[in-house]
Amino acid sequence: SAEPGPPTIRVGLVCGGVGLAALAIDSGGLPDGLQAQKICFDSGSDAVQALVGGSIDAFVGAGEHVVDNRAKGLDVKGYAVVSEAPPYSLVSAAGSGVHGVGDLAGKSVAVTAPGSLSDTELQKATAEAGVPYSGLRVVGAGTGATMQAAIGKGGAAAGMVSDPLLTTMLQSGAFTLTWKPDFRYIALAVIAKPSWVNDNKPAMQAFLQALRATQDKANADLPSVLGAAKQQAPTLDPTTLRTVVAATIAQAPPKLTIDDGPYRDTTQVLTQVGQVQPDKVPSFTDAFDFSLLGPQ
Amino acid sequence: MTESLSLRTARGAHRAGPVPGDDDTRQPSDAGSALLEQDQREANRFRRTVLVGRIAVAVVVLGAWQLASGRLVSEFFVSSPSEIVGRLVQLVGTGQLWPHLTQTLIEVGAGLLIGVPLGVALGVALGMSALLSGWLLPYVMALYSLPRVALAPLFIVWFGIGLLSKITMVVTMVLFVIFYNVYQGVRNIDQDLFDVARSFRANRWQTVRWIMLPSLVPWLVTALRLSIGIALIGAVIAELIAASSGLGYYIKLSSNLLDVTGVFAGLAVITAVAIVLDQALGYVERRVMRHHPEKQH
Amino acid sequence: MTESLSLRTARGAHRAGPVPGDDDTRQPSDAGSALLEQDQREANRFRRTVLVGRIAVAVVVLGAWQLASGRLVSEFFVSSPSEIVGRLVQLVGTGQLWPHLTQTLIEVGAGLLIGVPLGVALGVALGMSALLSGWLLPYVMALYSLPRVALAPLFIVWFGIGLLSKITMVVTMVLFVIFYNVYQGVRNIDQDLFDVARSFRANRWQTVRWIMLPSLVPWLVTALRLSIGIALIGAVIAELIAASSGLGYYIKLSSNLLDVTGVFAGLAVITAVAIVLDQALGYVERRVMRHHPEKQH
Amino acid sequence: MTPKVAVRDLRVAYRTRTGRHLALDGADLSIGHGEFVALVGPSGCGKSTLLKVVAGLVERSGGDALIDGKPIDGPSAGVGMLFQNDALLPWRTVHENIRLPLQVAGGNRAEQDVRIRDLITTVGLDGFADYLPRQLSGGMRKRVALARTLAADPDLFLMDEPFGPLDALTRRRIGAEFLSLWETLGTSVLFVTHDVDEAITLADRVVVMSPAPGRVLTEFPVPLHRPRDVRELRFTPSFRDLHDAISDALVAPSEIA
Amino acid sequence: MTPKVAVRDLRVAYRTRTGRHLALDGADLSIGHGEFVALVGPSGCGKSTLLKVVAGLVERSGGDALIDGKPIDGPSAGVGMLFQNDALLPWRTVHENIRLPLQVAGGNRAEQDVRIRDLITTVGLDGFADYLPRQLSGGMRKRVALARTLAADPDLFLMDEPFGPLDALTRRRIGAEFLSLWETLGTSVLFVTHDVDEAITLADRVVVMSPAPGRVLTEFPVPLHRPRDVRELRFTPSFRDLHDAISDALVAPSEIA
Ligand SMILES: Nc1ncnc2c1ncn2[C@@H]1O[C@H](COP(=O)(O)OP(=O)(O)OP(=O)(O)O)[C@@H](O)[C@H]1O
Ligand SMILES: Nc1ncnc2c1ncn2[C@@H]1O[C@H](COP(=O)(O)OP(=O)(O)OP(=O)(O)O)[C@@H](O)[C@H]1O
Ligand SMILES: [Mg+2]
Ligand SMILES: [Mg+2]
Repeated sequence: SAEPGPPTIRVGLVCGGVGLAALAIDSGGLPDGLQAQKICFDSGSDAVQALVGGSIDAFVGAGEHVVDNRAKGLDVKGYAVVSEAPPYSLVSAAGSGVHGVGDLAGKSVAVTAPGSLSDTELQKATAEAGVPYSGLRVVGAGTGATMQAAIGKGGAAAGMVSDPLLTTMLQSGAFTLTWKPDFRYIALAVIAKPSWVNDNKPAMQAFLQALRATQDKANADLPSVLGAAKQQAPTLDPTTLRTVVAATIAQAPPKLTIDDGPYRDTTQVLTQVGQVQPDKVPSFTDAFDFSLLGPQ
Repeated sequence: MTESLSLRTARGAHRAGPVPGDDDTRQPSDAGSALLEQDQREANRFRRTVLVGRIAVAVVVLGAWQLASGRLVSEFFVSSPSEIVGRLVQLVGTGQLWPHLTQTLIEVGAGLLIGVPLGVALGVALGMSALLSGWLLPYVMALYSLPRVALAPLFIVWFGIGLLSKITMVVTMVLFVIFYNVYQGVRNIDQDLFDVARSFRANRWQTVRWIMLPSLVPWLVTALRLSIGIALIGAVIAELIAASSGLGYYIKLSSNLLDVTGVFAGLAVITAVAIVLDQALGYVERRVMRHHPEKQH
Repeated sequence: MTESLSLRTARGAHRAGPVPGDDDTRQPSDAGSALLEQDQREANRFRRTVLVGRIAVAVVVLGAWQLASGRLVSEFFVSSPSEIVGRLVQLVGTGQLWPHLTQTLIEVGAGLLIGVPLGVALGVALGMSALLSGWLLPYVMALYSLPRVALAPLFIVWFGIGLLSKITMVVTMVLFVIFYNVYQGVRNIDQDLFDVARSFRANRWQTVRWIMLPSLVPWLVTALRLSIGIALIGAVIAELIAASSGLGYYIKLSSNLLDVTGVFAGLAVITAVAIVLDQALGYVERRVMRHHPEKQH
Repeated sequence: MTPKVAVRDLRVAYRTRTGRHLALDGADLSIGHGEFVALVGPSGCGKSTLLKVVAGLVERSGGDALIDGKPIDGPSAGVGMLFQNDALLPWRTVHENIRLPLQVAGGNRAEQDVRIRDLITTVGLDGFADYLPRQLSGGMRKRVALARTLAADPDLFLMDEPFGPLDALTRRRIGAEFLSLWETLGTSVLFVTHDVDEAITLADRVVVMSPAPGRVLTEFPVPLHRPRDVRELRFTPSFRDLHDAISDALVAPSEIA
Repeated sequence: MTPKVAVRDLRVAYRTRTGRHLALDGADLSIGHGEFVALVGPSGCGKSTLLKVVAGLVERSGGDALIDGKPIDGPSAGVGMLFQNDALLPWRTVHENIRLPLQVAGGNRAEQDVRIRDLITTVGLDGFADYLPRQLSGGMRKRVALARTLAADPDLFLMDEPFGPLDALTRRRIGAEFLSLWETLGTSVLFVTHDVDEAITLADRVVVMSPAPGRVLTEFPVPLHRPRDVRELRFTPSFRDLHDAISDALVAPSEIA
C-alpha cells in the first residue's frame, strides 16, 4: 500500500461478550506495529453497511453476511473463520412445559432480532422438528436482560440465547435447554472488502496473524488471555469467565480455516430458510480467501 | 424591503390592494363585491401556488434520488423511489402492511392520549407554582435527557414485551415535550388577563378554562406538533428493541436482511402517518385559531 | 382560592405584605428599609425552602430505590444507588470516565452549535413566509418524524464512524425542536411592534434584532431546554449504533454484558450533564429575562 | 353606618428589580353607599393603584382598606373593575368578551345572549358583536370593556378612565347612560378621570390626589342637584367655579415643586 | 406648491373573517408644509386608519395618498408615528425604548444617551429611565411613546391621541412643550384628539370626520395668532365660538341618524 506509517485497521464488532478478535486487540502486542481500532456496532447488518460504505475496514460477523452480500453482487469476502458453532440455543422457563421444539407450535418464540442469525437458527430448528415456522409468533426481544425477561415473564415460550447469558441462565436452574444447534455454521468470520485488502495487505495480514497468535496462545495457556477477557466482560465472575473463554476458543476452527464442508452446511441453512436463492449461492473459493492467514 | 418582514399573517389590510372605488354603496360592513371577488381570487391563487410548489419540491427531491440511485450512489445504500413505491404497493396489496401499521398507530395513539394530558397537567402545575418548579424542575430535566433508547431494555424488563412497554416509551417521549412548552406558555400568560378573571371572581377551574387554556393554544399547537413526530419515533424505537409487529419491527427485519428498500418503505409509511396526523392537527389548529388573536391563515 | 392561580411570577405587589408604615420618609423610590429587609428575608426563606425540598426529593427517590433494590425488585434489574455511586467513583478514580464524557460532550456541543442557528434560521424563514411554509412545512414534519435510529446506519455510511456522523445525528435531533418553537414564536409576535419598527424604517436586520429576537426569547428558552436533552439523546443513540467511545458506547457495552449498574452509571453521568447544562441555561435565561416583560424570578 | 369603601393611611410599595417603588403613601378615602366619587390626580400619582387595592388585586404594604367594614383580602363579590388598559381577552369576540362575568355567574346561555345584545346596544357597538378586539378602534375596545363591567352587575363600580379614548359626543352619551343607570341602581362608584368637567358632571364628590407618591390632597363635594342634564350643566356658574377650584388644587402642589 | 400630505377619495377596507370591513370611504385631506392639523371624529370613524395609511402601514383599497407629491408605498422617511396604544417594546426600559429610532439612524451611543435623557426630562419622566413599560402608569407609558416619536425627529408627525390618558395639567404642559417645539421646527403635524379644546389650542385647522365609514365632513381654520398662550386661550370669545361650531359639526350627523 501507498500509505506510510504503521498499518491501521478499523474493526467492527458486535460488542458484549467475549470474542477472539476482541481478545487479540485487547491483549495488545499486535504484530508489525499494527494499529487496530475496535468499533462496536448494535447489529451485524449495521456493520455490514458501514463496511461496504468504507467506514470500517473489517468486520467480525456471521458468515451469512458474506453469502448474502456476494449473492447481491457486493464485493465482500471472508478472510478467516473465528467460530463455526452457531451461537444461539433455545431456552425455556423451567416448568413451562416446553421440552422440545415440537412443543412450540403456534406459540411465541423470541429471537434477538427478526432476520438475524438467531432467527435463522430458529428456522433451522423448526424445519428439523417439522414445526411450521410460519405458525410461530416470532418476537424480536433483543439480547441480555430483555431476552431473559421475555422468556422468564412469559412473553415468549422459548427464546434464542447465546453465551455468556446462556451459561448463566442454565446455571440458575430457572431455565431449561429446549434445543441446541448440532450443525456447523460459520458463525463468526473476518469479513472485508477485497479491494481494501488489496491496498492494505500488511494491515490485514498483521491483523489475521494476531488472531492466530491469540488462538495459539489461548490453546497453550488459557489463563494468559483471561486478563484481556476480563476487560471485555468485567462483571463476570472468574469461573464463568473461564468457561466462556474456553468455549469461545473451542468454537474457533483450527488455524481459523475451514474447508468447504462447513461452508456447504452454512449455505444449506440459508437456502433452506429462504434467505438466499440456491442459484445465487457463491462458490466457497469465491466467498473465502484464507491465503493471508499465513502458512497452513 | 422591510415590508416583507411584517408577518405573513399581517392584518388584512396590509395585503389589500387598491381596487376601483364604487362610492355609491355605503354599507358599513361591505366593501363592494369587486373587492371580495378579488380577495377570493387571491386566496385561490395563493392556494394554487402553495400546492404547485409543494408538489414541485417532492418531484425534485424524489427525482434527484431516483436519478442518483445506482449512478452516483450505490442502490444498496439508498434504494430508489421507484423500488420503494413498488414495495409499498406490494405491502399494501398482500395486506402485510396493516398489522404493522395498526400496531404502531395503537401505540402512538395510546401514548399521546396518556402523555399529552399528563404533560399539560405537569406544565400547568409547575408553571404556576414557584415552589413546585423549584423542587422538581431539575429532575424533570434530568429525566427528559435520559436516552430512552438506552432505557428501552429496562422498560421491556419492567413492562414486558407487549403493548405496555411501547406505550410507556411513547409516553416518556411525549410527556417532556408537552411539559416544557406548556410550562413556558403558562409563564408567559398576560398577567392582566388573570387579573380580569380574578376581579370577576372566576374560580380556579374557570380561570384555567377561560384564560389559561386559550392563552396556551399557540404553545400547545407547537407541543402537539412536536409530539406527533416524537411519539412515532418512540414507538419505532421500542419496536426496534423488542417486538413481534409494528413498523419498527418491519424496519428492523428489513435492516437485518440488508433490505434497504424495506427500511425505506417502512420509513415512508411512518412519514406518511406523520404528515397525515400533522395535517389533521393543522386543521384543528385553524379551527381553534379562528378565534385566536395572533394568527389566522 | 383563585388567588393562587395568579402566576407565581405575579407582579411584585401581589406578594407585598403589610409592613408598619414609616410615613416620615417620603422618597419616591424607596419604601423604607424595613420593607426591603423583609423582602430580603422572604427571598432567602424561599431559596432555602426550594433547596430543602429539592434535596428531599432526591433523598426520598434514591432511598426508596436503595431499599427496594434486592428486596422488592431483583438487583439484577435495577441495581442500587450505592452500587452506582461505587461504580462512578471507580470510573472517575481510574480515569476511565473522561474519554467517554469528553467524547459525548464534544458531539453535543458541536451539534448544538450547528443545529440551533440552523433551526432558528429555518423557523424565522418559514414563520415569516406563508409561501415557504406552505411549500416546506409538511416535509419538515415528515423529516422530523423519521426515527433517526433507523437512519443511523446510513449516517455511518455517509459520514463515517467518526465524530461527523454523531454530530450529524445530534443536529438532526436538535434542528426540529428549535425550528418548531421558533416558527410558532415568530407567528406569535405582536404585529404592533413590527409596525413600530416599520414606521421608524428599521431595516430587515434591525427588525430581526430589535423586535423579532427579543420577542422570541421565551420560545427560544423552551427550545434550548428541549435541545439540551435531545442533543444528549442524539449523541447517545449515535454511539449506541456504532462507536468506540462515548457515554452511549459505555452504556451499550454494559447493557450487552448484563451490567445494569454500568448502564445506570452511564445514565447518571448523562443526567448530571443535563442538569449542569440546564442550570447554565437557567442562569443565562435569568440574565436575559431580567429585561424581558413577562417573567422575572 | 359603615361606608361602602374605607381606605385609611394606605401605602403601596411595588417590588421592582432594585427594591421597592412607593406608589401610594398614606392615602385616605371613603365612599358612602350609593355615592359616586371621582378621583383626579396627576399622571402616575397612584390612581390605578388605589383602584386595584380596592379591587383586591394589589396587596397593601401598610394601612387599611375595607369594603363594607371588612378588610379587603382578594377580590370581593359585587365589585366590578374596569381596567385602564381594556384587558379584553384577545381570542374572544366582542359578544363573548362581554359574556365573561355572566359565565362566571352561570345560568342560561340564551338569557345571557339577550343581556349581552342589550349591553352592546348600550355602548353603541351594534353590528360589531362578532369582531375580535384587534379589529376594533381604541374607543370601541374601551366600550366593550365597559359593557363587560356592566354585565357583572356590581354594587361597587371601580372605573379607571372608562371614557378615555372616546370622542366628546360618545363620551357624553355613554356618560349620561351610565349616570341614569347609576341613578336607578343606587350603586357606589369610584371613577378615575382626567377630565375635570366629566368629574363634576358625574360625581357627588371629586377627590384630588397629590403627585407621586400619592396621597389624597383635598376633596370637593359637587353641589349640583340630580338628575343632572349633562349637556346644560357645564354652562352654569357654579360648575365654572368648581372647575376652577379643582383645577387650582391640581395645579397647586406642582407649582410649589 | 404640493402639500406635505394629500389624501384624495381614500378608501380602506379591512379584511375580516367574513369579508371586508369598510373603515374609510372617500376621505379627503391635505396638510400643508409646516401646518398643524387636528383630526376629530366619533369613535371608530377611521381616524387611526387614516393615520396608518399616511404612515404607510395600512394599504389603500382605493383613492390616493401622497406625501410630498409621491404616492405612499410603505413608511416614508421623516414620518414619525405615535400609536394610539403606546406600542412600547415590553422588554426595553424607558431609556432603551426611546433609543429605538436613534438606533435605526445609527451613530454614537453616548450622544444618543444625552438626547434620550433630554427627552425623558421633556416628558416629565425623570427617575423612571430604568423602569419597564409594565411598571409605569398608563399616562407615563404614553409619554414614553411621545418621547420615542420625538427622538425620531420627523418632519411629519402623525399623533394618535398622544395625550389621551394624561391629566389636564400634564396634558397642557406637554402640549405647550410640543407646540413650542413645533413652532421652532416648522414641521407638519396630523394630530388625532377627542378634546376639542386641545384641537383648537394646538392646531391651525381642525378637520371633522363623519361617523363610520369615515369621510371628512368639514373643517375649521383656527384664526388664533401664534405663539399661543395655552392657559389663557380658552377663555377668549373666538375660542368659545369655534368650540361650539366644531362640537355642533360633530353632533350633526349623529343627530340625523
Ligand atoms: N407593577 C409595577 N411595578 C413597579 N412600579 C409600578 C407598577 N405599577 C405601577 N407602578 C408605579 O406606581 C406609580 C403609580 O402608578 P399608577 O398606575 O397607580 O398611576 P396612575 O395614577 O394610575 O397614573 P395614570 O393616570 O398615568 O394612569 C407609578 O410611578 C408607576 O411607575
Ligand atoms: N384590523 C382590523 N380589522 C378589521 N377592522 C378593523 C381593523 N382595524 C380597525 N377596524 C375597523 O375600522 C373602523 C375604524 O377604526 P379606527 O381604529 O380607524 O377608528 P378610530 O377613528 O381611530 O376610533 P377611536 O377614536 O375609537 O380610536 C372600526 O370600525 C374598526 O372596527
Ligand atoms: Mg392609571
Ligand atoms: Mg383610533
